[in-house]
Parts: sequence; structure tokens; C-alpha cells
Amino acid sequence: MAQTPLMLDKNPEQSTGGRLRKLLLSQEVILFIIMVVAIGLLATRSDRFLTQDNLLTQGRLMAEIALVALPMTFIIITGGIDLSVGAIFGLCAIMLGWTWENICLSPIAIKSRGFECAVNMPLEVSIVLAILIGILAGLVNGWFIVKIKVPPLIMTLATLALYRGMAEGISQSRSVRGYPDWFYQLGQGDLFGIPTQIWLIIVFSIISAIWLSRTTFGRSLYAIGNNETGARFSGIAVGRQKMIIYAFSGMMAGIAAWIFVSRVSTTRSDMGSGLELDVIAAVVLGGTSIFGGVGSIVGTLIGVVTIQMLKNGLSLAGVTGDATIIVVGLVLIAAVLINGFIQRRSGAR
Amino acid sequence: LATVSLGLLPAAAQDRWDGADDLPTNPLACPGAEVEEMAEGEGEMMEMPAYDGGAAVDAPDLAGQPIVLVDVPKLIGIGYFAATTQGQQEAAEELGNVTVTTDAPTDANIDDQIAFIENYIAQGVNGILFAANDPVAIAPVLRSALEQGIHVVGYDANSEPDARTWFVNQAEFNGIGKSLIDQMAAERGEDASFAIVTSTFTTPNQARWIAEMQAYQENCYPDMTWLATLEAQEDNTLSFNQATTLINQYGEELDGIFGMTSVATPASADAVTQAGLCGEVAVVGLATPNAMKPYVESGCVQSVVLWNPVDLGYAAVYVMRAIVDGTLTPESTSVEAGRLGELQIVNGSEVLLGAPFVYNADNIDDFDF
Amino acid sequence: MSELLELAGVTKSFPGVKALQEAQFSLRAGEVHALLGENGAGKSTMIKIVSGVYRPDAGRILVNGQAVQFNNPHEAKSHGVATIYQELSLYPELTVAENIFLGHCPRTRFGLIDWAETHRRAREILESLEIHDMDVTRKVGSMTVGNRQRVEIAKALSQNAKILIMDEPTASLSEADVQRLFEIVRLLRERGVGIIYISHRMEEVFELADRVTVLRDGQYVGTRHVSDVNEAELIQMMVGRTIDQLFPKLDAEIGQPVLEVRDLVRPPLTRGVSFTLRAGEIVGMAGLVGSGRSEVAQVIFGINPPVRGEILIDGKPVHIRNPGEAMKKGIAYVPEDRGSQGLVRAMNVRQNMSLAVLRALARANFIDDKREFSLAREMIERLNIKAYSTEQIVNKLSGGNQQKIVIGKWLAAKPRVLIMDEPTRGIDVGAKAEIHRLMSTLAQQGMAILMISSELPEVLGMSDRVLVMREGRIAAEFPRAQATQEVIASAMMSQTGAAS
Amino acid sequence: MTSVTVNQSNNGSTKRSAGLVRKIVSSQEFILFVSLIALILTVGSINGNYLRPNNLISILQGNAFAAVAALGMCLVIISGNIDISVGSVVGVLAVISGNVVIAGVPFWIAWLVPIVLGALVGALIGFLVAYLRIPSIVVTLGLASIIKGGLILVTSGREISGMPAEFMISQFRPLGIPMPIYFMIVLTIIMAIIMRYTAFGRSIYAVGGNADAARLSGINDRRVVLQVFIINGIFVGIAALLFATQLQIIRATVPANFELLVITAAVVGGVSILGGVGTVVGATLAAILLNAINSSLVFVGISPYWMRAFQGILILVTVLADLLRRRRQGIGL
Ligand SMILES: Nc1ncnc2c1ncn2[C@@H]1O[C@H](COP(=O)(O)OP(=O)(O)OP(=O)(O)O)[C@@H](O)[C@H]1O
Ligand SMILES: Nc1ncnc2c1ncn2[C@@H]1O[C@H](COP(=O)(O)OP(=O)(O)OP(=O)(O)O)[C@@H](O)[C@H]1O
Ligand SMILES: [Mg+2]
Ligand SMILES: [Mg+2]
Repeated sequence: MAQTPLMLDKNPEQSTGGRLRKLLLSQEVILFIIMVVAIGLLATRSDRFLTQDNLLTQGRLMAEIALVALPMTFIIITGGIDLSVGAIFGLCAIMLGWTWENICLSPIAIKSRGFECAVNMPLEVSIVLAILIGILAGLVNGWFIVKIKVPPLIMTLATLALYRGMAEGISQSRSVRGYPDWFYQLGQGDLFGIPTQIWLIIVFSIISAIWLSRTTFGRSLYAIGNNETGARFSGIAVGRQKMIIYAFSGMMAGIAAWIFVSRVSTTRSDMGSGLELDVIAAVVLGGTSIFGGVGSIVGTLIGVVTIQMLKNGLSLAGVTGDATIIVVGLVLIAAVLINGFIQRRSGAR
Repeated sequence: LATVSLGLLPAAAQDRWDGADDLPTNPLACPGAEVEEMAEGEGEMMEMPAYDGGAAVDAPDLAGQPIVLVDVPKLIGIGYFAATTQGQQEAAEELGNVTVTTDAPTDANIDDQIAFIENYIAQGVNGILFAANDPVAIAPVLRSALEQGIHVVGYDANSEPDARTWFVNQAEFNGIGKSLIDQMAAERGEDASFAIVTSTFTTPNQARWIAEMQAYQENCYPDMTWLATLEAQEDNTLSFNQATTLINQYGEELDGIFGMTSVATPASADAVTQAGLCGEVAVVGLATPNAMKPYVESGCVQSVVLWNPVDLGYAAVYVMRAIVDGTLTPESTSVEAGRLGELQIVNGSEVLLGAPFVYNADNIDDFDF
Repeated sequence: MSELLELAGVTKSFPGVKALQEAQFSLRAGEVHALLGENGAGKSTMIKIVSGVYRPDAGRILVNGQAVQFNNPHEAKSHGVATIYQELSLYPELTVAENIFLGHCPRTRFGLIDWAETHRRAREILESLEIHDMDVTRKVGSMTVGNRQRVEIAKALSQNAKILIMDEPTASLSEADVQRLFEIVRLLRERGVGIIYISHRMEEVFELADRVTVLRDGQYVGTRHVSDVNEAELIQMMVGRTIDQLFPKLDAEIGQPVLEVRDLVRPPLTRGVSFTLRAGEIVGMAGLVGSGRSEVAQVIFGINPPVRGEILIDGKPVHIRNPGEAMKKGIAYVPEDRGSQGLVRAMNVRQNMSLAVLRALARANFIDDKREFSLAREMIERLNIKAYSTEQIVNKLSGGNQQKIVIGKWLAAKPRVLIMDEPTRGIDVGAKAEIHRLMSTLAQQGMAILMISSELPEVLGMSDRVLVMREGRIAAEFPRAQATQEVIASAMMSQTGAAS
Repeated sequence: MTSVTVNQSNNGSTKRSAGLVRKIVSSQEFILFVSLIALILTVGSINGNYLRPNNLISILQGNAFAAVAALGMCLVIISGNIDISVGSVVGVLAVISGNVVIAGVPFWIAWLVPIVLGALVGALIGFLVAYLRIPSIVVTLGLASIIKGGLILVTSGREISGMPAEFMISQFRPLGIPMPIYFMIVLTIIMAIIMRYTAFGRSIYAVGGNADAARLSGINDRRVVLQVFIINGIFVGIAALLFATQLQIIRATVPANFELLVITAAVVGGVSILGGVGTVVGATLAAILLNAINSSLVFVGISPYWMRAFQGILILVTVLADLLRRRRQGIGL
């Protein structure tokens, strides 16, 4: 195609060298390098750090944040935010335990003191219920954001209080304990010698990554994040997409809550408080732009892992918790700074 | 969604003060004897249940040898746990063959606390001291510590018994409940009406204490009336606002406020002071001396109930040492704890620090934590 | 005669493009100097250099004979350079008055902003622009392109500039507004202001400019006195070839009605619109700014679904509740504001091209890169877009090339009904001719095209039929034969017509 | 909208004043004000004590220092940024000023210290955001945990007490009204004037509304952002001072969820998180309203277990009221 106006000669990105350079300078690669360097340094400080056991345990511990961070990436890419994930997490945890303990199937009723119940609620059903409630909670966010046009930040600030409050109110701040053993398998057990959580992280990450990067749905999220009007004028069902991702966020919060309850074997209404900030930190560290339009699942995972490994590695190196969060804060800022600098230099955006 | 749950409103159990848990209570006998003896008397009178704690699985025998301990309180950065740490260091120095470092999350967050303990298991320490953010949630990780031959001793906030070896109990819940109510009765009469400012309804210790207070009040001071319990997190301003709200709401009716945390108590005292109601509204509660000095000195608060957290930390280290040295076994009925002397063993696997301590204008300046 | 502004050997390149090479330019006090060139020729780049947005890689800038170097727009401003940019740059959340006086509001003696004065002066300026119907306390965000444009001009005037730069100011104005604008420009010229005027509308150049400078592919081609050149020569200079026919309307045989709308209502601006669109037919839609043309288009396209009235496709009534459904019915809409409605500017050419047809391109919702890539290449070729690669971020393309991408994106949807809102706004003669030729061919292939345009020659040149909108209704309809400047213009404005 | 286009034309000064009334009535501030009064009266009718002067004062006082911080937050949000670190900064500044005065420094210097340091911290944030182009949420998230950690590392959480009485500015009660209320009111008025009547105020809206456009029209958007964060820092400093002197003791910890409270106040107050829109008066009213909501729930005897839920609902209601209003006026968010 010699006569095409594509001025191939003038085009840096077409040459393989250019492509390679572009790849090497991509957000994810930079972050990955930063992470590797950090881990490398930490490894020199403690020989317990890069042991299989430790790594597996860390995988277990970061499950909740990782799972919630996936939908958060979607949401932030569309230029939204969900501050209520922590509260939904708590609500789902409570609903899991509460429905299991207090709901009676025949006669259908909410148990009260000395109430005779023939058929109790099966735990399986409670789990499903809890996750459904998570989805519902997410949908409520989504519905108001889309239909009533409440800005995401405000909406989820309000539901942050609302959902947490419901968790407290419904549970009357009592915690539910004593689940059957099979229930703990998920949170405390292994599969092929690897903690179940890690499998879940892998599965959901792959799904989300493909969903975001390879499908029309994913592409439309980027479009929405960059120019919502433009997206709507291009026939993209902006509202529906948004509803979906907020519901997805609620669902993952629910699943994370389930895993968490199964790991710590009790439910409390204050579970997951502050989760939102940890998740957002991981996502932005992962190179997702808080202004929307930019970001990737790979980046987010790197972000999650980096923070987790930092906390763990520093602790193993004998650094105490207060000093650790100082370092985490510094790394967060530094990483984003370096990345932004390189991105601008390479003229990517 | 909201409406659904609001339908459940009446679900709030009314037979129970807000913020009290619903575990069984055993209120102590009504006044007569002195507070201290009562509590200890209790300790002895109780027929000894069997040891129900766990044990470290084939832990190396380090009797008499240096050991490395880690202390994981609920959180770091508050006066109370600064004090327990101080006590631990003191004990470590006395013993000479113990090194203990305190490390914990910066928020009282069970998830983080678990992560910290996991880290120290990986690091490989000889013993773990803990104050649990949640008795059940913390259990699995503690059990895995025991399995890996790490001794586990709790203090301040317990876990499920089998997840640790021993728990150093600062003062039995019913003891605290009793002395708080007695204080209130002493200051504002046996028909006082009072309100409570607590941290959150989910904090186990506070919930226990409130339950025990209720039980004790109901059978010893039936004429007292409980008005309300408000949550104030661990937050100064909120505690202050809540206390102020109570004062404004109940006006004359309110005779006293119970502060259930070292945050709520001083804040309530301040609210009373700033409302100019010192003497009319009593503030009774749990708090560290430093936090209360201004109010005790100004006379707005007569006395503060608390065990000595320094001693608590101190005892915890001695208990741990005793376990390692084999001098504290499931059969023991008491354990020797340095300057604290012999400590009683109660309810199976708990070491009782002693009776709650009452600070007042005379002695409060002797303490710095 | 004194040179107010002089550029020599100015060079500026961006990654992959030499936007300007050794360009030169000069401006005298009290002259209107037109700057011509194809899309991507470097006009905007040049004026952005003059107004301190970009720093030249090489070259000299002289203001009143002294060499200057503008490090930022502020410095340029302080040298009396005021600019109206091609992409409007207003603050939607601020009021008209605030926008006009931003940064230099009249103050009280306490140094606080004097709102009464600000509003008065704002009205004054708008008056001087013959705009009587604009509320200076209204938020700009809620106004039309046309009206925002006016605010832009008022803004530039408010800082009595010595050098006024207008980058395609008339692109979004309808004839009437253009005339008003010209009066102002002439007025300013009297006052001795030097005006750099960029436009793709030849007739404007001849009507307004004293001199004209032509750029091609970033290089200086030449400067002429308007009196010494004719259109053909200028086009020759711009595109390096002659363009036979500007409005190449090929006649297609007109088939069955494809789209029919029956008294469509959607307050406030669509108040009962009916018309029919046949296969192979190009219908032009004229009207004043605010007459509701875009609104009608957007109602049909489902962006603001109608509250009353019906839409028929092939005679069958259809319900269109959102753009997605409109597309399924074979309707495509090329919006008037490419910046905010047409493009996702941070995305690259390929992604924009495929945006409207993603589902079609995809296999089971998985995007098929190959197809997407080839689609992009095909369109770049077909519309002869100046982009160095399918991966170039559209934001960095010149205005005209951006517009071509919007059109390409909708052609990709292979619509049966194509609604184009100001399709050639800001597009150079060459490209314009291409697009018009394209429209003709599409019509020949049986596509039904509704062309909203504020450029009467275009409407006259391209339409089989002309609809004239006024105040949300179809005021008149003319077959090609009877359609003339005069009848249409009068239909646009007649009695209550002229905006207040 | 078309109605809007009617009432311009140069002659109508009367029309304009009429328009003014309508503007006020249909403003977010007005809505907040009305709902505040409505709330107070309803609760008052249920429990008379609620209307006692003391309680009304407490309602104003409760969030006064949060309101002060919210004023700064408004600027930050309007300029298109956010500050997650207010809580930590307030915490650390309070401790510092406490220690300073304990160390025997004259109390008025101890008053200035947090304000000056606040400005410096603000300058740092502003520099990172404006000149190194790190998104403000990242900077402040990071800073929050840095400060928090640092605070614990240094103080290990020991309370500070024994500050001299003349230092306790929050406890002064000129005319029987607590000092924080004066601060809240005066600062709100000052900010309102700055935002409406100074070029700087305008340029904040401009930068928040369309930073590129601002740059093109010669506004130094970076300097504006820097200044915004410095001013915010000053307000945070003042809030810290009020916080520090509120009680006889200063706890060396970060006030929990303080940033959430402040941000909520700002956005409920009608500041669009998208930047470019908002009023400071609204934020102050919102801060007061939030506190009123808390205490009123106690007064009407809502089960404390359900309080947080009700707070959430009430916040949502206020926000929705504002949105409907915007809808009616056809103002996009
Ligand atoms: N910021 C930028 N980065 C990279 N390339 C750019 C940038 N701005 C302009 N260009 C390129 O420089 C060339 C000139 O662009 P410019 O906008 O000056 O053209 P123009 O004459 O204004 O065209 P039009 O009439 O369509 O506006 C184009 O090829 C464009 O792609
Ligand atoms: N005099 C006016 N001042 C301000 N805004 C106006 C005025 N007249 C109409 N509008 C606004 O313009 C919009 C309608 O313009 P619209 O773009 O539909 O008309 P148009 O004929 O398509 O004009 P354009 O040539 O800009 O496409 C409405 O949103 C209306 O609020
Ligand atoms: Mg241009
Ligand atoms: Mg239009």
C-alpha cells in the first residue's frame, strides 16, 4: 500500500524497535520492575521471605483485597469510584451468618429467643443469599448513579454509611460463630497444596483481565472513562455497562466476605472497614488513572502484590508496623511518580 | 434494601442494655466487704475447672535459655498498649533471658492482626503474646502457631481457650462490672440514672463488661436506671459529642456517665466539665491515669477504675517464661510473677492479675502511662 | 506600513510529524490576514506558537519589531495576543460573564470583583456583537456550539487585543451569525487591530481578508493580496492540484421512503417535526443556531427519545429508546461537536473507528484485532486521513482529520440512513470535496442521507431537497430546483424567526 | 431553559432582583438550611430538650472544626483534586502544637505552629500534584499513611495533657458561645468572599472546570493548584488547633474517618467531585447538618444499632434533594 497516506517512514511505532520500546515502557512493565526490585531488596533482608510457605500464606492473606480490586479497576477506569465496598463486605459477612442463624424455613420466620424451628436455613443457601445481597447492594449504587445521576463518590459515601449501618443493625453487633467444618475448607484449606484463595484469585483475575482487555464490554469501559458523551453517541449502552460493573463490585465484595468469614470463622459487622482505601491504593498503584480511561488488571494485580509483599517483607526484616506503613506510603507515591514521568517522556499520553 | 432491614428494627433485644453481649453473666455478691478481697475471694471460692487451654506441639526445650518473644496487641499507637509494652520490657530486663518486641497494626483490625501473627510465625519466634481483636477470628492463626511449637499467651483480650496456652486476665469481667457500678452508687446514690459511652458494640471486652454491669446492677441496685448506651468508636471528638448529647438530652435526669474506654472516659469528663456540671454528673469509667489526671486533679472525676496495664504486660512475660521453663503446667494453681508475687489461676487456663485498681486524686500522680 | 507581528523560519515538529517547517508569516496593524491550508497543514500549530501554547523548535517571532519568546499563553496575552481556538475553550460550569472576563474581571476599589460592573460590561460586549438574547448569568455548559462560539469571541474582545487570532471562528456559525461576525471583524480592523483569520470557507476569505498566506504540509507556500488571486489559484496553492468541482452532486435514482418521522415532539426544541427521507436521497437541513436541528437529529438517533410522534423505517413504526436501537435500525448520526460527541480523543484512530461497530467486529464479544486493524486502515485510505498510523491518538490529529475519523466511524456501521450534523465543519476544500463526493456515491448506492448544515452553499450544492427548521418545526421545504440562498435564508428567519 | 432566555435583556433590574430571590431559594445552601431547620424543629417537637440553647450550641459546635477543614476541602475538590490526608495531618499537627506549648513556648506561638506547618504540608502536596503531576488522591493516600506511621513511631501514642488554660482556644466562650463556632462562621464568610469576589477564587473554578482551557486563557493552572493546597493546609492547621484544644488531653492518634466526614460535608454541601462547581457555605451547613443528624437520632431514641444506617439514608436524601433541584434548573452536574 505505497499510496496510502500512512506515512510509514515517519512512524516510530511501526518499527519493531519502536514497538519493543513501547512495550518496555508500558505502565505494567515499569510497575513490574519496581515490584521485582522491591522484592529483591526485601529478600536480602530476611531468608524467610522468599520461602514457599510464606509466599503461599501471603497469597491467602491478600485474597480479599485482590478480589475486590478487580471490579474496582473496572469502575475507576470508567471514571467512577466505589467507596462502599468495605461496607458491602461487612454487610455480606453479616448476612451470611445472620440468615444462617436466624432464618427459619419452616415455619418461615425470623427466629427469636426460644423459637422452635423445624427446618433451619442451610448454610449453602445463606452463602448464595449473602452474595446476592452483595450484588443487590452494588445494583442499588449503580441504579442511583445511572438513573438518578448521583455522582459515584457521593452515592457510595452515603451507602458506605448505610450498608455498614445495616450490618450493625441487623446483626445487633452480635457475631455468629461455629460453622460446620466443610465451610472452613475455602478459607483455611488447600487445593493441590495451594491455598484455595490463590486459585480463586487466579481464576477471577484471568476472567476479569480477558473481560477488560479482549471484549467489547471492556473496550466500552475505556470509552466511557475517556468521554462518556462520545461513548453514548457511539451507541454504547453506558448506563447498562455501569450498572453491571457496580453490581460486579458488590458481587466480588460478597465473595470476598465469604472467603474472609471462612478464613476467620466468625462474622462481625465491622469486618472490612477501611478495605476501600487499601483497594483503591492498590489499584492506583497499579497504574489505573483515577480520572478514568486508563488501567489494566495486570497492573492492579501488581499493585496488590507489591503492597502485600512490602508489608510482609518489611515485617520479616524486623521493621515494625508503623514504620512499614511509612514505607508503603512512600513507595505508592514514588511508583506513581516514576511511572508518570516515564509515560510522559515516552510521549505515550 | 433499606426498608427490608428497617422492618427488622424491633429485633433489638430489649431485655439487654445496648452494647451488652448475650453470653452468660455471673455477677458478684453485693457490697459489704472491700472491692479487692471480693474479687480475690471469688477467685478462690470458685471450684477449679480443668485446664482448657492448648499447648505448643513439641516445642524445643529452652528452659533457662534466652527466648525471643513477639507481642501483638490489638493495635499500636495508643497509651494503653504503650503501657503494657512498658511492663513487658521491664519484665524482660528483670529476667535477662527474654527479648520481646511489640508490633501490631495501626488500627484495631483483626485482618491485619492475623497478618502480623502470620509474619512472626514465618519469622520463627519462641513465643507470641497477643491481645485479640476478635476471640474467634484470631484462633486459627494462633492454633497454627501452637502446631509449629510456638508458645502462645494472651492478655487483655482473650481468644478461644484452646488456641492459646494461658491467658493473663487483668481483672474478671464481673469484678470490673461490680466496681464500676459501686463507684457510681457511691458518687450519685443507689437510685442514680446513668448512660454509657462505649467504643463499639462489637468490641468483646466492652460488651462483656456492660453485660456484667447490667447483671450486677439488676441484683444489687434495682433502683438505678440505665438510660442509653452510645457508640463512639475510639474517637475523641465523637466521644465528646456523644457525651454532650447525652447531657443535653437527659438534662437533670442524668446523674452519671460510664466511659468504657480510655478514650470515652476522659472525653465524657471533658464534656461534663465544659457543660459546667462537675459534681452533678459523675463520670466513672475505665481509663489510663495519664488521660484522667486533668479531671481527677480538677476534682470533676473522683476516681478511675483500671487494672495496671504495666503490670498486665509484666505478668504476661513472666507467664510466658514460666511456661517455657516448665514451672507453669496445666496442673499449677498459681504462678510466680516477679514483683507481683504469686498470681491466682482461674477458670481453667487464666492467670488472674488481681483486682481492678482504683485511681484517685491521692495516688494518680504515682503512675505514668 | 508597520509589521505588527512577524514570523520567520518557524519550525515545529511533534513525534512523527513535522507540523511546521521554515514557515513565515507577517501581520500588519489594521489588516485581516487569512491563513489557508489543508487539514493538517499546520495552521493551528502556527497560531498556537504565536499565542504561546507551543514553543517553536526554531525560528524568530517579532512583535512590533522586537524579538519575543512566549513561554506560556499568559506572556502572549500580555503582548496583546488574543486567541479564539479551534476547539472551544470555555468553562461549562461558569456563567457567560465569568467566562468572558475570567482573569481580568473589573474590580471594586477593594480589589474585589465588581459583579454588577462585570455583568454590565459583558452585556455591553455582547451588544456590540449584536447578541441581545443571551443571559450573561447563564452557565455556558447549557448552551449550543453556536452560542458558545459567540461567548468565545466576546471573551477575546473583552481584553482589547492588538492581535486577534481566529481559528475557524465561523465553523459552527450559521450564515446570519457569520455576517454579524464579519461586521465585528471589520469594526476591529478599523480600530487598527491585526487579525489572523483561519478558515476553510473560500468565500469568507475573499469577502473579508486583505492578504492571504497559504501553508501546505507545514511549509510556507506563499502570501498574496486577495485582490490579486482567485479561488482556483488559492486551491491550487493549498492542495497542489486543481479541484474540478466543489459540490460534486451526482444524481442517484431516488427509491422508497426509508425514514419517516411524523410530528416528532421533544420539548423544548423539537416541537413537531415531520419529514420523509428516501433511499438514494440527500436532504439538506438548514436553520439558525438553536433552531433545533441537532435536537431533531438526536431525537431520531435515540439520544433524547421523543415524547410524542412516531418514527417509521421502511414504513414500519419503530421505537427507538437509545442510540443502540437506532443503530440496529440502520440509522447513523455524525454529531456536530466532534470533540465531545464524535470522538474518544484519548483513544487511537483504530479504536475510534471501531467504536460504533465493535459488536459487529467481534466474535462472541471478543474483539477481533485483525478485522479491527484492517477496518481502520481501510477507512484511513478511503477517507485519505493524515495520520501516521492506526495507533495514533486522535487528539493529536488536525481538526479536519478528526472530523474524517468521525465520518469513517459511522460509515463502518454501513447505515441505511446517515444523519450528518455539520459534516464538513472545519474541513479543507480538498477534503470537503472528497466528503461531498463520498456522500454522492453513498446516495447512489441507495443510502438515505440527512445533512444538517449551516453553510448554505453546501446545502444548496448537495441536497436533492432542502428542509428549513425554525423554532423546532419544519418551516419550509424546497426541492433542489427551487432552493436558492434567498428563499432559504428568509424561511430561516421570517417574522418571529430572528433570534429575539 | 427557554424561560431563562426570556429574562435577560438589559432593562430588567427588577427582573434581576426577582431572579436573585429565585437563585437563593433554589440554591443548595437553601436546601441544606431548610432541611437543617426542619430537622431541628421535628426533633424538637418530639423531645423539647433538643431546642434548649445548650443543645443548639452543641449542634453548631460538634463539627465546627470539621467544617473548617471542609472549607479547605471545598477548594481542593473544586480545583478538581481531593485530599485523603486531612485526618492524619490534623492528628499530627494537634500533637505538635500540644508538645510545643508543653515545652513552655508562649501559647500564641503554639497556636501559629500548626497553621504554619499545615501550610507547609499543603505546599508539599501541592507541589507533588501540580508540578510533579501525581494525582492528588495518590499523594494524599500515601502521605496519610506516612504521617500516621510517623506519628506512632515518634509518640507511641502517649496522651499529652497539662496544657495551660490560655492555650485552650476551643474552650473560650466569648458571649457564652464556644470559640470554634466563631471560627467556623468567620472563616466561612471569608472563604465565600474569596471564592466569589477574587480572581483567584474564579480561577479555581476555571482550573477545576477545564484545566486545559484555563492554561490556554493564560491562567497558571499549576500555581493555582499549589495555592489551593496551601490554603487547604492552613485550614487543616486551624482545624488541628481547634481539635487539639477541644479537650484537656491530646491523644496522639489520627481522628478516625475524619477525612470521610470532611469530604462528605463538602460534597453534600454541593461541591461537585468532578470539580468546577460548588460553594463553601454549603459545606459548612452540611457539616452542621451531619452533626445535627447524629444527635437528633440519639434524641428521638433510634436504636443505636441502626443509627449509622439512618445517617446513610439522611445523607442520601439531602443529596437527592439537591439533584432534583439541579434537574429542575437544568444544571448538569
Ligand atoms: N499535539 C500534537 N502532537 C502531535 N502531532 C500534532 C499535535 N498537534 C498537531 N499535530 C500534527 O501537526 C500537523 C498540523 O496540525 P494542525 O492542527 O496545525 O493542522 P491545521 O492546519 O490546524 O489543520 P485543520 O485545518 O484541520 O485544523 C497535523 O499533522 C497534526 O497531526
Ligand atoms: N439564544 C440562545 N441562547 C443560548 N442558547 C440557546 C439559544 N437558542 C437556543 N439555545 C440552545 O441551543 C440548543 C439548540 O441548538 P441546536 O444545536 O439544536 O440548534 P441547531 O440548529 O442544531 O444549531 P447548531 O447550528 O448549533 O447545530 C438548545 O440546547 C438551546 O438551549
Ligand atoms: Mg486547526
Ligand atoms: Mg446543532
